[in-house]
Amino acid sequence: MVATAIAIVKMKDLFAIIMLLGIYSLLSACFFVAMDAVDVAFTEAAVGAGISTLLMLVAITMTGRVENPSRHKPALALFVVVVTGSLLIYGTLDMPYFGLAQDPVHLHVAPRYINDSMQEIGVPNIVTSVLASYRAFDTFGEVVVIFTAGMGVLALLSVVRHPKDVAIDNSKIDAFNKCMHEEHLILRIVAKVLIPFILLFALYVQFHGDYGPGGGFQAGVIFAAAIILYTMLFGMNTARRVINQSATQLFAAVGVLLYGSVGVISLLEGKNFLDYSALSADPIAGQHLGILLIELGVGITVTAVMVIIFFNFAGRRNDQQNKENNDL
Amino acid sequence: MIMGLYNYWVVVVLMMIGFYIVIAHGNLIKKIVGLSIFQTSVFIFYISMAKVDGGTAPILAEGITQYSNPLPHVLILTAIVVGIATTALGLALAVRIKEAYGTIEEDEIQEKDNLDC
Amino acid sequence: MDTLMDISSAVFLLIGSFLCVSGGVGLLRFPDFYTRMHAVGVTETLATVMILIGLMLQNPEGLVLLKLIIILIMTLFISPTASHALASAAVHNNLLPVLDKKEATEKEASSNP
Amino acid sequence: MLIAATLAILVVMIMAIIRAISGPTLYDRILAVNMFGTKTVLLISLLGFLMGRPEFLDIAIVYALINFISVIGVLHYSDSSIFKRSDEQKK
Repeated sequence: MVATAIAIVKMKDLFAIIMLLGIYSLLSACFFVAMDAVDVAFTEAAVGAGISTLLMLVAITMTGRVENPSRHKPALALFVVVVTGSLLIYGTLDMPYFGLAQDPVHLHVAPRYINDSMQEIGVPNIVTSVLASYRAFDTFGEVVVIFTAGMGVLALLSVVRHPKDVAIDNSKIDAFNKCMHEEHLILRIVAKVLIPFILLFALYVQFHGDYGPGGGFQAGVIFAAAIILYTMLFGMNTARRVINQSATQLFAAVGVLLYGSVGVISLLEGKNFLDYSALSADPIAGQHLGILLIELGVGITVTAVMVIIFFNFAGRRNDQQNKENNDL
Repeated sequence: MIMGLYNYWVVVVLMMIGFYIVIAHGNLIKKIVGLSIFQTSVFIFYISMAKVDGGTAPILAEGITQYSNPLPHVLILTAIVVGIATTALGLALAVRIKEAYGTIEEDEIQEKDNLDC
Repeated sequence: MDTLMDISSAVFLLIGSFLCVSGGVGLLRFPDFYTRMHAVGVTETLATVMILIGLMLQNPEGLVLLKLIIILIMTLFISPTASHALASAAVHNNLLPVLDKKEATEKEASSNP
Repeated sequence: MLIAATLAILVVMIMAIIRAISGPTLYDRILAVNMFGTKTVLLISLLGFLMGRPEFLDIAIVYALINFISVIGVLHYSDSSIFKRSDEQKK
């Protein structure tokens, strides 16, 4: 891993850097599995290897791929880095050893989660129960952050579309589709087989999150990845016809609101915000229902935001290309 | 005695590499890559703290008594997704800067700014 | 019966790992992109199948077996498709294979100036 | 035997990294990444068996899918205008 990271420092070609970043993320995911963090590996798999690589690629196709030789003095930077690093290493000398069960980290709240969550929540996957129930307020915050980031990208990159352009586009799209069709024939057919499967699998991850690794975040990313695959192979405009953009934006908001409204309902029932035992007469059934609902909310938001981000990047890029073609 | 701490050292090395990229390189996209390396090193730090020797993944099953700590997993899981969202925001900014200035190198942007003033 | 299963699974795993390593060596040692792709594309698919079959024999029951079969089918779908896409993209962008060492050096000599 | 297979895969992964770092053309790097992804799928399923919790094959499935998507995506975006444009500039 360190070798890959150093190689990233040395390279000038941004494309190679992004490929290496993909490998780096795969490596770190392997590490997560070896460290028992299956849920985290799941997320890293879907996010790091797939979506972030793609986004970076789209970005460099717009910004150019060669880095200029640096005009800074790297010696100073290196000095700062070495000093900070050695201070940090000095700091680690007091840290508890790796893997001991008596570390302070493991003594505080974790035993309660591990021992009691089965009785209190009734969900075998402790990560899910902590995520969605004990620390639901945190997660709500994270979802709002994701939503805000999506809106930020929308504000920065969204393209104003005139109805005129769309009318002209339609004839172009068909011609474009024809020539694309012969080019990517095999890919398209395989993708047609795979995409429904990916969507199905995302749903499985979404609703199986209580029992195995998985949950709203991962499912959302996988779902979005399927849509992105479709967009890449069948063209931006075809995808726009299938997936309405304003509907996606609506869905992003609906997810957050679903999450929030679950909290408000439990408030109205006389319990704390996001205390799911209010949702049903039986507290454990209530917890189940609550977790299911908020995971659904998370899933919807993440999917919608990822799709929004990708569409805006890709749409921006298409527009740039069209402009250049017109200039030529 | 020293071997017990190697995981922290890996984290520190990775973190410093990311830090170096961020401060020593002028290209904005490369800076974002550096940030994401930095971010990953923090993830690894948390996850390696959560590991318990002889423990397995925190999904309850029969016959297993020792689990790794689930709390850091939760924090990192959400952090990864938030991380990608913020990275996307950064990339969007870089794209807009490219459109406005025609370059994403820090020095050139500064030169252009100085010219404008 | 159990020992038979164990032995056959071990054999499959060994063949799989051998193929993996040979693919890796091919990736490192072959002279140009297309031969490298040949090494990786061919051995990788077979190696994956072998290792997955080996794992199936380790635990032939229920959901685990089903998931392994799903992975197997998907690998059989995905990895040839990816190889195909990669190769066609390379051809599309005029990446030429190195046919002969002499020729390669001549080509480099002619393309450099 | 599982351990032997895991070690073999780790060795191959290191080889793929070397190729990805040194790879002369872009496609070599993509090939290395693709291979690395497939090996990750295998490694994760092997690790699941090694740790005695084979339920974690879900992750391997996700990897297989995401690997495909990312290879397609990389090819899609590497194909397009950027390289042609840089060629034109050279001319």
